[in-house]
Amino acid sequence: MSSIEQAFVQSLLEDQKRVSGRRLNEARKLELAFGGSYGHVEVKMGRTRLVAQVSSQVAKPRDDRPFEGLFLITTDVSSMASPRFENGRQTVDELMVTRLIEKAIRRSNALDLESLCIVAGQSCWMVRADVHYLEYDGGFIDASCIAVIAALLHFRRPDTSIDGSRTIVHTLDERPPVPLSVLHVPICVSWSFFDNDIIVVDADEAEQDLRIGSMTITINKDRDICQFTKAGKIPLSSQQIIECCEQAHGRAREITDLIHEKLKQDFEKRNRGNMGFDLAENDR
Amino acid sequence: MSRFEIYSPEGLRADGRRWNELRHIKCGINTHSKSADGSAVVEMGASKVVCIVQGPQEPETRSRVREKATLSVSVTVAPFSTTERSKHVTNDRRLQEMSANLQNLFEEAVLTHLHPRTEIVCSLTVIAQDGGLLSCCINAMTLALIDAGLPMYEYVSACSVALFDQTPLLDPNNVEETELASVTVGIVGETDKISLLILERRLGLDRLPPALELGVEGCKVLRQVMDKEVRRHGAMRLASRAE
Amino acid sequence: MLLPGDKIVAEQRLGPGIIAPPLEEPRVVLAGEDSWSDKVVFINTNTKRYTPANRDYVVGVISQRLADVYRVRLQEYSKPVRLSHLAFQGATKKNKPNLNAGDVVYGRITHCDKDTEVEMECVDSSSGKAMGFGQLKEGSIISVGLGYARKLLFDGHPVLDAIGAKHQYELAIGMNGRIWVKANDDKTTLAIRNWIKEAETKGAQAVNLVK
Amino acid sequence: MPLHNSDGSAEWIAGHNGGDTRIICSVNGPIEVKTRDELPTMATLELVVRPVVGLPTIRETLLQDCTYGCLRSIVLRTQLPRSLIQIVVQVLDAGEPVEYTVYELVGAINSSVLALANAGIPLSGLVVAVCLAIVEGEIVLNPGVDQLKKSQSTHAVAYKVDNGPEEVRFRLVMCESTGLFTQNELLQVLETAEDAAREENKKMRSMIEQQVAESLAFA
Amino acid sequence: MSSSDSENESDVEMILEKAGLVTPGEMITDDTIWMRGHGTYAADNVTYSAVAGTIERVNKLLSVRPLRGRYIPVIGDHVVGRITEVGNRRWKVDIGASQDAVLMLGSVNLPGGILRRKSDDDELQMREFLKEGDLLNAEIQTLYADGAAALHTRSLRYGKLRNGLFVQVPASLVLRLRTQVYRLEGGIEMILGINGYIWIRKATSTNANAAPMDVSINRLEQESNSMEIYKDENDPIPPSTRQTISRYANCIQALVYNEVGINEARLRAVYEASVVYTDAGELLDNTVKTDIVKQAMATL
Amino acid sequence: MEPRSFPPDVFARLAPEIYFERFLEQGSRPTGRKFTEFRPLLVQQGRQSELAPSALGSAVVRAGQATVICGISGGLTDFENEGGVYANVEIHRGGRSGAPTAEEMVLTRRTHELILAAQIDPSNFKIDIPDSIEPCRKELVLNASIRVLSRTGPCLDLVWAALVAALNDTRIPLFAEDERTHNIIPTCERKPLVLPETLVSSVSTFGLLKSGEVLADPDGPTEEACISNYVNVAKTDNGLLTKFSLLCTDTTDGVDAEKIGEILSLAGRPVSTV
Repeated sequence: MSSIEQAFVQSLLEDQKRVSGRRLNEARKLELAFGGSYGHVEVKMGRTRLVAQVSSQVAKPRDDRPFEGLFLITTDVSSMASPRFENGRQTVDELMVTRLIEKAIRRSNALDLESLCIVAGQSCWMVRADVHYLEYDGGFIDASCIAVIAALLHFRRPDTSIDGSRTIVHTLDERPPVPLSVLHVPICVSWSFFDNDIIVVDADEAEQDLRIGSMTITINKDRDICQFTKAGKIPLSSQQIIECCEQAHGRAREITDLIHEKLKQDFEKRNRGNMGFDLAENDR
Repeated sequence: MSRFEIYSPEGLRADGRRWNELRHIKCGINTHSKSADGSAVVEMGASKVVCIVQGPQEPETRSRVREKATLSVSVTVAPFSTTERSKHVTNDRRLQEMSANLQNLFEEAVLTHLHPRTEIVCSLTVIAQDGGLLSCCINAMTLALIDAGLPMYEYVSACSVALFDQTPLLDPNNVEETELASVTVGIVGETDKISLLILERRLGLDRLPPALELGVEGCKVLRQVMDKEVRRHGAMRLASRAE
Repeated sequence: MLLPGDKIVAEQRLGPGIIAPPLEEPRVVLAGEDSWSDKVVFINTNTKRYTPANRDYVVGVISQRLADVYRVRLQEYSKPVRLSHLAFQGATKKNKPNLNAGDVVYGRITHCDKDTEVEMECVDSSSGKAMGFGQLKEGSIISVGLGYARKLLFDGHPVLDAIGAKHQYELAIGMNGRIWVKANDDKTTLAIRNWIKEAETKGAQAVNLVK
Repeated sequence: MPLHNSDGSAEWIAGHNGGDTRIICSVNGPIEVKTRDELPTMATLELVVRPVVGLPTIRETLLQDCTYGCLRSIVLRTQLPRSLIQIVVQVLDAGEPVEYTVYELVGAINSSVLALANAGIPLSGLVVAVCLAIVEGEIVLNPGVDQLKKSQSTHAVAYKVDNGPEEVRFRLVMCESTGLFTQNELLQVLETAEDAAREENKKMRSMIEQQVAESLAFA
Repeated sequence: MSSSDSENESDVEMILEKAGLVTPGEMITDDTIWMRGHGTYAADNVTYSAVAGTIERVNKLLSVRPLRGRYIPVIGDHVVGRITEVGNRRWKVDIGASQDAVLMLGSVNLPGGILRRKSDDDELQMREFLKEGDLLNAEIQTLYADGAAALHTRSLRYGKLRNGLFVQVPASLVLRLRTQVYRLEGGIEMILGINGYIWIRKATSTNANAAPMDVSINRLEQESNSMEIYKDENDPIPPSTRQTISRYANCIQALVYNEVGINEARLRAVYEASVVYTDAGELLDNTVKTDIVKQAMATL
Repeated sequence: MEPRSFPPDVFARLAPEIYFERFLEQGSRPTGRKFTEFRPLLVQQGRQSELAPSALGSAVVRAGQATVICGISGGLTDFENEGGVYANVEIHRGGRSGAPTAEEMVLTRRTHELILAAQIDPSNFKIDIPDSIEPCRKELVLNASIRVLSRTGPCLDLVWAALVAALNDTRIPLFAEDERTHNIIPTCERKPLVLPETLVSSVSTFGLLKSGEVLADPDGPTEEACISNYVNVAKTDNGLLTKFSLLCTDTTDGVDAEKIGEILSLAGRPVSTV
């Protein structure tokens, strides 16, 4: 990034403007689209674009936790998102994305692991969420969190039944698939700090290269903060921190509603499909 | 451990402290004078962290030569640091994240522009873990950097606060930290403004403000304790030099 | 429209996009519009990754300052190009230009062949005058397709004239798809930036975007 | 041009009943290469295939190997010495059971050829791949998922296409046939495959032409 | 709260007041006549201390010297250093400062007299003169903008060191004196680098950089043009001299252990006090260290 | 500058193409074989030579300078229909162990696909305990560890030949239930694997020159340096094909049906068990 580009972005920020035309505390518009198979979602925030795919398979539970299923999230960024990412190694920023998603979703028990147990100690469901990054324009933490939680809500696993000591996994046609029990919907919102005490929400690639520090708040609709990460750079008063949490809560409510609405639309489309006969198309 | 035992109605915690009492703090400065430019050991209750600072020195790899001093932090945890001997070293991703957070926090406090093209290597070793690990690391690093004579704007002090329903509990030990959600607060200098805030478990938004206030107060007290320790150590050295 | 692998029969000189391997007829190697002139035939494309060619005007960012040469990066992640300290107007052994990593320069590719490092200069070596080359201060840089940049540089574009009518601004167009823009204040620079970028996809009616 | 950050990109969708295969491919290049991968006389070609579920395994390594073989026949690597061409093939929807890889292979080849053309990498021609299966003795082009499951054998066949707009020349480049089939069944498959490749080539040609026209919209 | 008993609290404060100890972030002064030196920073023209150390006011310059810290190079300092890297036409020398010092090929005495022109093959044979790991003593010629030092050895007092033992002490404990090279009894010579790097060696007149008192000029002239000054072999050293060298080394460690500044007088006094312990090894015991330093300080 | 001359093996490394052309002009190959001649394939099964006594089955295969050894060991899995043969190919690189190379992974995957194509009867891997009440859910897993001891060229054919020989040599134990601990233990009776006749008897590799010439069983550094077009054919005893993988990147006039027919007729190679 050239020094004049840095100066350009910084001077725009200093009089409350951004290259993308957004206000300082305005996040990018979220576009969400569910794919063909269950648990497939594509998230677009401005130029940032990624796909999350949730899948499940039967596996053996951990010895020290026989009553819980397994839940795995992989967030490897390939050089498709941008040549700055190497296919093999993980840079520090990618590590922070992985760690924050881990804390936001896995550590905050968004997915109830006990509901994944089939036969305690013998067999359980292993749910894995794979995030594939197609385009990088900053904001990977926020977009990944939304993508994984939306994919978990959209996913349906095959139903199982026990007969004697055998567990039968029914195919999707034999028995209607079972949704996962998602206990709450954590949403990440990231702030970026710049020189002269400038704070910006949802930075894009140029802003993320120029920023000196960042802060990420994960909160769900019922005002529970799932994780809070602010390490250094601009000090904030308690008042400012609470304000940011309120702002994050607003954004979380807005995104959670959008996800549920899109889920409803997708659910209707799916059911109208396999109802076997054409509903009277009442085009209101 | 039923919740009753953690905080009794009379306001007493499991280890007998009140809600706003820090654990006993023991700071050792210049503990490894031979092997490091600056060294410090901080014990907060049963949590103990040793910090060794080398630098400012010639950077190891060419890539770290910049207009400002490069701060490289690494945290290692001794396998005997927790009660149950951890078979595998705690996943290094959590430690890498902690090192990144420490580096961000101290880049703000250390006058790195005074030593261009050098590197400051801080290696923290966790000897014992009994809650408040990150705050113990921060305090140890502050003392070690001061001992190394590195120019800093201010002390960086940190402490953690757990939340038992509405009442915040200052400087939780391991038991309180596993049962309750706890937040780590880091302050640079004597302001009320928070530089570092790390929360890793679910906590209601409305229960955060009291925790922040108590955290800020705790940090201020800790700053005094550290300052007194630095002065006491300084006085002792000057006294021996003066003879 | 021609695609890679297509045959082409031409007496003219073969420009970019067409290769004549020994003992074989000329082949098209890029997907684009074949454009014929009396002297040369070439395939016109608007791709993004720039490979240096001789006497191209380029806007580059200095990535490294060595003892006697700068390393200039024409595009992110591309191989850097050599720019000698003396390749500036009036530069002598004693008073050299004082540029650092991150500064932007406008210059011309002087020496470029497949097997050695590409060289560029910020002075017209024949006349010794700067001809607009040298360091570009302030302003901002946008990335556009190479075909679009070529058109802006050689044939101009209605959107440039439209902007010129309303605002006073400076422009440096690089064949490597980098365009440097500078107006009196940042707000206008930002607006001009967006108009030029929009014009690449909007075609003719981009002009009425300009306010 | 679905991806903005890459120098060239393409999305390939094969709609066949029972779910479609969606593959997106990005090409970055020619960019700076790390000294240890640098080749003195030609460009280093780095190809990665990433599955939609889980981390790349040896299943994807075989896909990479076959796709790399096809691309080696068209990419003029000597035109860009000491540089790197980085191709990432990301499967968005496999559209086939996990034990079959035929659609992902065909998709990987077609999407990377489109992406290379889009990126302006010099090519000596195009490669067109088609997917066939023998179901109950008959040859089926673009078999559906249940046809795949019932098939005796599956075939992924790729042809190099060059020699320009009129008399286009098709040369067999790759054939990966698995299952149980007789010799003349194989020969018949190759025949059908060539006609299918002609159709597919027309489709790919129009896709590229339309994309180039869009990119030259400023003219 | 940390329970440091209260009665020694007051005398701690008393020492602090006298010594003027400040800690980071502490306000020193807010009138702007003072110029700010090392260890201080300013925020809207109030001067704060950036390190824990003692305030020093030298006419208009106000600075804070940290209790411990790396050596800060000053022009003219006589330092001992170790070669860390051989670059093009220069050596990198570790002198215990925050950055390695630079020793240019041009500022080094080469065999064949002081005035010889530097030729290309000198550049090729740099490792013949000084290579990684070699110890040398030199003088700080200039300081670069970022604080790194440039050394020179263009005098017969400086050059490659041999026939002795290297001891490293914190730079703050080495007092700044008129000369840094002493001849001590028992045929021993010591170079006390200001940067805390000390070289104790057998005193012989043939040392190119011996103390100048007893060496005639023409001998120096003839001496310096042979490769003599860069040879790597030690001269034979009798066991008794080795014993004395290690005794001196232990005396230095004793002073360091008691945090006592090192100068010629104190060193001689501690050496005399240590003679009562027949074996130099006994000096390693901490109580012995404190004892001999106490006795030595009593005699001064 | 008078012309320099090199001993043949140095010349072969310096300019493999020219060295190779000299042989082709005389219609022979550096290894002395004719164009369509395979290296003789010697197979030695573990049973006679006590090659690997503790393995359930083992075999050594030699062709020219190349040697491949395969050992089969058993294991149990408690998931349904996961029993079967799983192969892993390693190429001996002078003792340097490290992450598997791309060639090893491709060989492993191709071998795995050949095993699936062979459709070995899954009942081999079911475990029936003589007098137990409910059917045993565990299944038998055969891990085939294939190690290419010396590699002189493409070696999928040798790897497959070694695996087939080892499978023929395998004797799997019958199982019984231990009353006290109730787990399944192998008894000492053994029974051979029931292998289908569709089990492929041979994989043959062909090289295709730019000029279109077909070379059977390419081997040796020179041929590997010059040949970039390969065809692998897996043919069963009764003439059916289970695998046909072709890669022709630079042939002047392409590969037509007639050329493929010629290759298919050549496929299938005699195996002489020692």
